Amino acid sequence: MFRYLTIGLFAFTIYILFSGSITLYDILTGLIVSAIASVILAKTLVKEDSKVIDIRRLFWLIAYILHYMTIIELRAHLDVAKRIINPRMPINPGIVRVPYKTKTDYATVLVSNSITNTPGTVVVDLDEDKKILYVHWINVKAIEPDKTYEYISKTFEKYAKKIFD
Amino acid sequence: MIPILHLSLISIVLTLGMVFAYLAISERDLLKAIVYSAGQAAMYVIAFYLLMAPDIVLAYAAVGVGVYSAVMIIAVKKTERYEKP
Amino acid sequence: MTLEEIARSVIMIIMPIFIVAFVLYAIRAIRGPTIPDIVLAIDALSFDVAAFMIILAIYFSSPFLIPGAIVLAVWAYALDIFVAKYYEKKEIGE
Amino acid sequence: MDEVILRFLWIYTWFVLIATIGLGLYGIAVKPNMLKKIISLTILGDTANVFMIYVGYRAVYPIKPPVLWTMNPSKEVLENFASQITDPVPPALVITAIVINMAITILITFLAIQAYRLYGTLDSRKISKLRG
Amino acid sequence: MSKKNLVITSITLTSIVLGLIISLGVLGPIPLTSIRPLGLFYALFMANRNITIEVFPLIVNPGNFWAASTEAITAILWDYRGLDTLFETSVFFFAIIGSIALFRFTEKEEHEIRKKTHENHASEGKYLGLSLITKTITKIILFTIIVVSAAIALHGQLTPGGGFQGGSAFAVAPLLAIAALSRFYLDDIGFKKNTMLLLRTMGLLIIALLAIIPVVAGIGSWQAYIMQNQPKEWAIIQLFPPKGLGVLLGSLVYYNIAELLAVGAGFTIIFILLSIPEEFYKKIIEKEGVEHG
Amino acid sequence: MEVILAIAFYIGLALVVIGAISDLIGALGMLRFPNFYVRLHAATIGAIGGAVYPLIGVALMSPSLTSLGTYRWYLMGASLVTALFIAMAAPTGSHALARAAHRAKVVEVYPKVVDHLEEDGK
Amino acid sequence: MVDPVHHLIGLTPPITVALAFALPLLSLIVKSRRFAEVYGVSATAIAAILTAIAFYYVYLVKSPVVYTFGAWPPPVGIVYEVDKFNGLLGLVVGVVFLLVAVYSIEYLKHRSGIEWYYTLLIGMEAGMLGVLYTGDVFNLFVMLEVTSVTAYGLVAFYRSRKESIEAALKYAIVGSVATTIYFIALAIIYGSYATLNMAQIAFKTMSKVDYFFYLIGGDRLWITYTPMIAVGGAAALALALWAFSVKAAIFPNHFWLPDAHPAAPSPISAILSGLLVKVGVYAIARFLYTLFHAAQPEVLVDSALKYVVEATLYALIVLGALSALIAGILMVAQSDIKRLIAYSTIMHIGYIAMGLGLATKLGLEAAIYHTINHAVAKALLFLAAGAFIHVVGTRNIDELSGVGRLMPITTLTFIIAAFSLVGLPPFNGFVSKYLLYMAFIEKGWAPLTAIIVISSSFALIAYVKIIYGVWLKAPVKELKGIKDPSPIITIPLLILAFACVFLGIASPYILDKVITPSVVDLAYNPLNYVSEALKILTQALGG
Repeated sequence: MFRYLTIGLFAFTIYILFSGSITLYDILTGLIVSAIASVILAKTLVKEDSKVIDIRRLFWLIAYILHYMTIIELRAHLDVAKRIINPRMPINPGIVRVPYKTKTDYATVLVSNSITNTPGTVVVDLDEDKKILYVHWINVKAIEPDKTYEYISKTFEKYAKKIFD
Repeated sequence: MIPILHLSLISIVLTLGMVFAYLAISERDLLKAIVYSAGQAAMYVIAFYLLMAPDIVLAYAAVGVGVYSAVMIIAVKKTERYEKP
Repeated sequence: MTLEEIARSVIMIIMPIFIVAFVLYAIRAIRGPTIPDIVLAIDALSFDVAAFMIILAIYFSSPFLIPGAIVLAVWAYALDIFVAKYYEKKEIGE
Repeated sequence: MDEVILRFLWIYTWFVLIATIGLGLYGIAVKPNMLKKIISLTILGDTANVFMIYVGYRAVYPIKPPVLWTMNPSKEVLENFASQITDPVPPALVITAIVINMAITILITFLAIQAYRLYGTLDSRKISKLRG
Repeated sequence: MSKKNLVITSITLTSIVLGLIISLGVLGPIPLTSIRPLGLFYALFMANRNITIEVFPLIVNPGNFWAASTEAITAILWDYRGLDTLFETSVFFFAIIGSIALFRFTEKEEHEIRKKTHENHASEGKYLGLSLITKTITKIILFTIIVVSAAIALHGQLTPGGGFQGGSAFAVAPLLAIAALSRFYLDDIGFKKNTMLLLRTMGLLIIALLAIIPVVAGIGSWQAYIMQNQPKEWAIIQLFPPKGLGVLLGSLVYYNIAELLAVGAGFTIIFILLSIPEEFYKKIIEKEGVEHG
Repeated sequence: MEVILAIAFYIGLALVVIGAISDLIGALGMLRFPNFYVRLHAATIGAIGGAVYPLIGVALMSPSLTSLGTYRWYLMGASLVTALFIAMAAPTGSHALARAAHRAKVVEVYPKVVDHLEEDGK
Repeated sequence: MVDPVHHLIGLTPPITVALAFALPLLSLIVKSRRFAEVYGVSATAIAAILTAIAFYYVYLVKSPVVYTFGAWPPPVGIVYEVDKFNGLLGLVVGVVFLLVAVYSIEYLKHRSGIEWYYTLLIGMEAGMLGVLYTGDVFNLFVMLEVTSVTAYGLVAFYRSRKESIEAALKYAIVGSVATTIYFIALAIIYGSYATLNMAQIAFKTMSKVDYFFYLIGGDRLWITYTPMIAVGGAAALALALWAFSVKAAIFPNHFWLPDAHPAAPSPISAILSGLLVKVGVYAIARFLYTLFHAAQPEVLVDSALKYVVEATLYALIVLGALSALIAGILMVAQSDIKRLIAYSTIMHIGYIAMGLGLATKLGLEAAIYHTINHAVAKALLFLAAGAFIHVVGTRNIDELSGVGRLMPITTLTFIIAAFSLVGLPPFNGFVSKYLLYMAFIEKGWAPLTAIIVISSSFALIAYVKIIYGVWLKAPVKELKGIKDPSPIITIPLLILAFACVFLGIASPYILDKVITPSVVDLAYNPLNYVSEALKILTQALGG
């Protein structure tokens, strides 16, 4: 039951954000639309009801977004930008294995999308059974699974476990 | 000054659209032709935007970039990919 | 100078940068050589056009120009998925 | 000087549009593959749409889409509005044309798929030979 | 080869001549700075009731030309030139019906194909589709785009957008679901072909009814016209409140909702038809070819 | 309150400028890099630096643009939703394309130091 | 207080299309074949009644009738403007569709997908009536697309037959190119005339001041005449007529027709040949004669436009003559009965184009009367040929040998239709061909009459070959159990045959009371057409 409410609330937020005004009309139509959307889709979006009520996860999500958008992204952008502007800077790309330890789908997706969103690393494929991400790395510093984990995905996984697992 | 900037932007975008259209028509690989025509549609979307028609942007972005390419890609998948000379 | 005028003059300055970037993306899309390259270029182009649309809406001080951005972005994403599907699977419906 | 550049750009854009229309016609007339004909058809239709919108454009500044930003406009607002907007009729016609072109393109694509099922080819020369 | 050259030359020549005529003769060598009076008329009178401005001095009662909208294009599409839009959606409708007629199959055949393939591919929320990342993100995007398209359509009379724009933005949902998940996902959330056909015809019937209902309401006095939105001095029936819930309403809202329903469902039908595997059709056509010769 | 809005405005403006520059760098990278897989990184710069950052910047700027009336909230909301959307869609699109290209072997992975994906036989 | 009949006229196409919308919904609920058939027949019957009312009203009460949609006066909104010309053609459309809907019940009884068939059929009728009734050039484009898209769907109805899919594909591509060209013409029209209303364009081509825009106010630039407008009008006229000539299948744009028309089911062939090409003819006539005043070029305000219009008229005569001759020659060589009839359509469209190109009163009378006669006779011919095909199961003329005596009613109606099309008295085709003859002599172009005689004699040869084979030759196939089909097929045939005879015998009366007034409304009374629209606008503005 909670999943319907949460998804409906999420839909309502997006609706109001996208309309950009709060008149009676927006609220009424928004309620109807979000009710329909949550009835259709909530059962495929959320599996466990208990997780969605946990407020702490939301705080972790906000903290993660702030940390990620300001520090991690900026550093990675600068690195790749240097490689683009400076022709002598070497690129030695390759596809490496990176293990992951998250359990739920959403956590895995958060980790891998964060990796892709960081310039310099792109997830090419993932193996759900062996729990390995195959990452195309613009500057391969190491090829051992432990070290790649250290370099690429450690921070993301720390947050992902707190948010979704 | 400002109308000139605006018009030159429009003409750049339309010229690029024409180049994409030429490539789409002359290309023998149909999948590539479809992708080029999606590029042409993207250019036209910018042109519609600069010509101050937001409604058209909404409708055309969906139809030109998306629906046409999707339907055509499915059609290529169901039929054959290379045009014979 | 009000905040709005500042915004408009800054956008006026950076507008050529965006345009040059578009032309470069378009050149990559025209040159190819493989289909994933073209799709990637069109994809990046569309996302940037979406951002550029919203920035220009400030410049023209006309908020009605923006809703096209998300539609363009979502369809560019759909184009990616479709080309990927074409390469991966035998039937589109699978 | 400004006037000359403006005039050049205006005429140049018309020529680009007409040339793209010509390209579309060429593709339909000459290319044998059915899907290629359909792609050319979409290019033709889209360029016709840009053509129509370009008819409604006016070179003034500031220029805005024909959407009012208030529900109870005063006289001043309306006069201001009248001096800034583009013509709303061509966009309305073009939306209609986009829907129609899309509907017909989809129907033609379905027909092409069905033709491939029956003939095993999309080449119009071969199709007219095999019709028998 | 000579035929090809002939075609190329003739098209080039036609283009050049046309370009000259149009750019120099018809639309003028310089860009316009004035606006055509018809467009200005639409833009000015859609939203105001009481004010005449100097460009239209002869109009006695501007309230007569009110469309209860602040967006000129939606006002033209569904009120000033509503008949065009009614038939434009019917073009799309007939294209879909033509496609269904072309790809038609009986219910027994449909049942067969569903039973045979559904068991192999989808079980307990696991769809074959693309990778895990794509599937998960696509589910979220699906949900976002449904809400966004509804917002676009429902604010059609206030901001750019409207029924068709919303519906075509919605169309990405079934398309992404088919591509990234599989067509069984659509089945599972209840987007079946016949349901969608039902929704499609319902939407169109609502549009047609909204068009015809003023005349029916005006039987006897005959003071109302087809597709009438707001009352005029010479056509006094009022069915649609012009303002309410804090925004402008008019009949445009209802048209937009119906059109959203119709267009979204129509696109879904097309993509469902296209996603059915090819072997299935081959079998049907072979059978039919034997029967009818 | 006004001070906060002004600060947000300038941060937003800075983000927009950063966006323009990253856009140019991304486009240059798209042109300069030798191979599809390497270009993916340039496209990431174009999508995140060139689209998501300026969109957030616009969202921060818009409350100060008082001449837009109530529609400035429309601007803000739409740009936020679009930013969120691109932040989700861009990496997924890149990933899907890369995976498909690798599986169908349309693009050779070149230059490469190591290719574990090929070694694992996918 | 508006006359309620106006509302009925305005309702005709919308209500027809609404009936088409409802059919798929109802057939999902009532899963019965009989229901779809009854529904299709009753929907076309409703449309036929409505068109009959419109015809009665414009001939006996008031013409033209202007119906304003959404109560918006002419240049602001879309109007239907029904005068005697399109009221007459509307009646023909309504009647032929009703007969075809009845005929289809029996003809398609072994086919699946009948509900889609009837949906498309009703939609096509709505589109055709819309093309005829509308008074707005852009609405004309939309309605043309409605008819086209339904026609493509119906041509491909036999989806497992190779030739019908190929024909539909070709037809669809050619047709959509034509409509796109028309759309470009519309862009030029809007760019130069700044309006889409037919009455206003008709006014602007003959007056230096635009009274419509004067009434609603506006920029002086658009009220007064400039030479630019004339060039725009000429370019738009040329493009639009090219597009319509594809729809009407005038040489050299006729190449899609011989494939598309035979490939459809026979009742659809009857509609395509009898009515759909006439829609193109109607649009050509409307553009040339009402919008650009080709019958009285002296009223045109610009002399450049006058030259273009006159050149267009000559081009119509030349192209019409060529299509008549070429189609006549090709007719003789056909062995497929339906293909032969399709070539005959091109020939008759050539006659009509020649009549339109004359721009005299007699020529126009001949063209319009021939339009109606050809619609009735060609529909009858296709339906009768369809009856042969339905019973015998082949389209080859040689294999049809000898069935004539076993199917007397069908053969009789076939002979009536054929003789009418060839132009033998006392049938209707004779009258209109004679009128065309007289029109040429009156204009002083007697040598051109040879074209009519020559092509008609080719047609006579072709038809006599069929009739001889069907009636007298020894059968090549086993003819057991072949007899006239059930009355569902023969009654429409008999009604159409009676119409052929009636239109021939009563021709003096019909010409006097029906055709001549419609010609006057079409070409010689432009002020009437315009002033009716202006009256509505003045009322609406409260002046």
